[in-house]
Amino acid sequence: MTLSVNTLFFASYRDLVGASTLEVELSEGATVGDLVDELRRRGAPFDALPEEPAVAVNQTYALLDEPLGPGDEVAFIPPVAGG
Amino acid sequence: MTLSVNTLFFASYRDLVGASTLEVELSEGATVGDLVDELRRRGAPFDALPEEPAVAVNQTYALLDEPLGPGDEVAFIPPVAGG
Amino acid sequence: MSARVVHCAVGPDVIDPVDVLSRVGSDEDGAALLFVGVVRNHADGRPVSGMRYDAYAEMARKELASIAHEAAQRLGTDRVAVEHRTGELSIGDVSVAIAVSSPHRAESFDAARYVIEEIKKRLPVWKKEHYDDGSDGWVEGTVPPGTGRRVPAMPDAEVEG
Amino acid sequence: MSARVVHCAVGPDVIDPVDVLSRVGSDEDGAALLFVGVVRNHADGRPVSGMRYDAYAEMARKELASIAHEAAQRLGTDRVAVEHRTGELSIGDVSVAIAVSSPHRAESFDAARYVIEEIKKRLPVWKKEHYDDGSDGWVEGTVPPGTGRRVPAMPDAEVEG
Repeated sequence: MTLSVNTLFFASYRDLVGASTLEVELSEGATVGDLVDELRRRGAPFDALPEEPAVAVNQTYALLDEPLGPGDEVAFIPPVAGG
Repeated sequence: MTLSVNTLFFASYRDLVGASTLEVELSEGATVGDLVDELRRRGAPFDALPEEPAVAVNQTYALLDEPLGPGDEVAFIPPVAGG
Repeated sequence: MSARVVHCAVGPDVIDPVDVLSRVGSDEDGAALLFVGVVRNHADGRPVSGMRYDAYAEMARKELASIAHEAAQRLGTDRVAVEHRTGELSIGDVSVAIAVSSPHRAESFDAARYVIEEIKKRLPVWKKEHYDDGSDGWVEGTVPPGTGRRVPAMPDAEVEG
Repeated sequence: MSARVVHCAVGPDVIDPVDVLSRVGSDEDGAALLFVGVVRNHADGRPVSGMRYDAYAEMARKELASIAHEAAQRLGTDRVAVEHRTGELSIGDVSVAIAVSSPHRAESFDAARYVIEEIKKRLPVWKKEHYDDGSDGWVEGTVPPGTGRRVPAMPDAEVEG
């Protein structure tokens, strides 16, 4: 069994990855941290993402051990600079 | 020898004294404190003025031992409440 | 930095806060702050229908200029504009407007706060509240520092004999 | 007190700070404060010609609403209005406007400051500076709290065994 999540990249992470969205298949029970590890294992350019990035799941900041569900929206959030 | 100063009363002090200005004759070498003492000696309503009021001499806050000169403008300043 | 400020006034004219704000700002400034003091409909829980502001006008102008100059030193720019109104004011009328701008926000917050706190401490202005029951009373105020004593305060707690 | 706020927006529309200020205020309020963030012509000593603000728009709207609600709790009133702009901005353009009002001034200063500080810490917005030499670069930002770690922080320094 797998689950599919919709991954978003913003600002410098979008520049790095070269895409703003990416659909990723994960094993059932995967956490945000597993998603990060999966992407980094794919090599360049994903291995340049930080090991412990800030992330939001369904538009709320989340820790990396948060479990994911099918269709979750996971955003990689570079250090923010509003105002 | 005497000197004459122009004394101003504002807000609650004006209500108390019943006048906004008063010319006062003082001995040469008199200080602001001497002016306060002289007024308070005159009895009602002046004896209701505080013994150590806030004062401004020529529009600058002053201590009570500041010496006065002829024609000085001495304002009795009730507790302020701007803003 | 400059001790000039862009604008400073005390008097009976109606205050337009937007005009006061428009006097500050520069291409170098990333932050602008406007503080507006307004006559409110209550004081210490008592309904208020209006307020009269009296001032020692000539001295208040000088003192407000001093406060603004001190704020400019803290701000690091000359972009300080402040107006204080006198006379009879109604609920919602603006009694004071303070605008500042600076490259970074911390200095603007600090300087605007400084101006209003010093106004409350030092500006020779008094207000009489008009209560809903038709009575009125002077607002209890603050004794300005540096006056009202017979001798200057000792600069040090202990003096060698 | 109410957790509602009067106005909150993130988007590409031009911000009118006077309109934002006009959304707060009440007969009960003696203080109103307006903070305006503006694109300035320099960053870390380097001349800047403009700025692009990117946002995770849907999340930024929710997060700004949370910040405004938290500020309202501190303020003790629902009179909080805030707008954050996105897109390409020129020098002098307003990037953010925050207005608050309250019976007394301390709460207004505290709440306005809270909103801008939390925006800088948490709002998913990024800015790219355009330099005078034609190059550009992302502004170094702040890692939001409560994310980016594998395990939650311990609530207490010591845990009994």
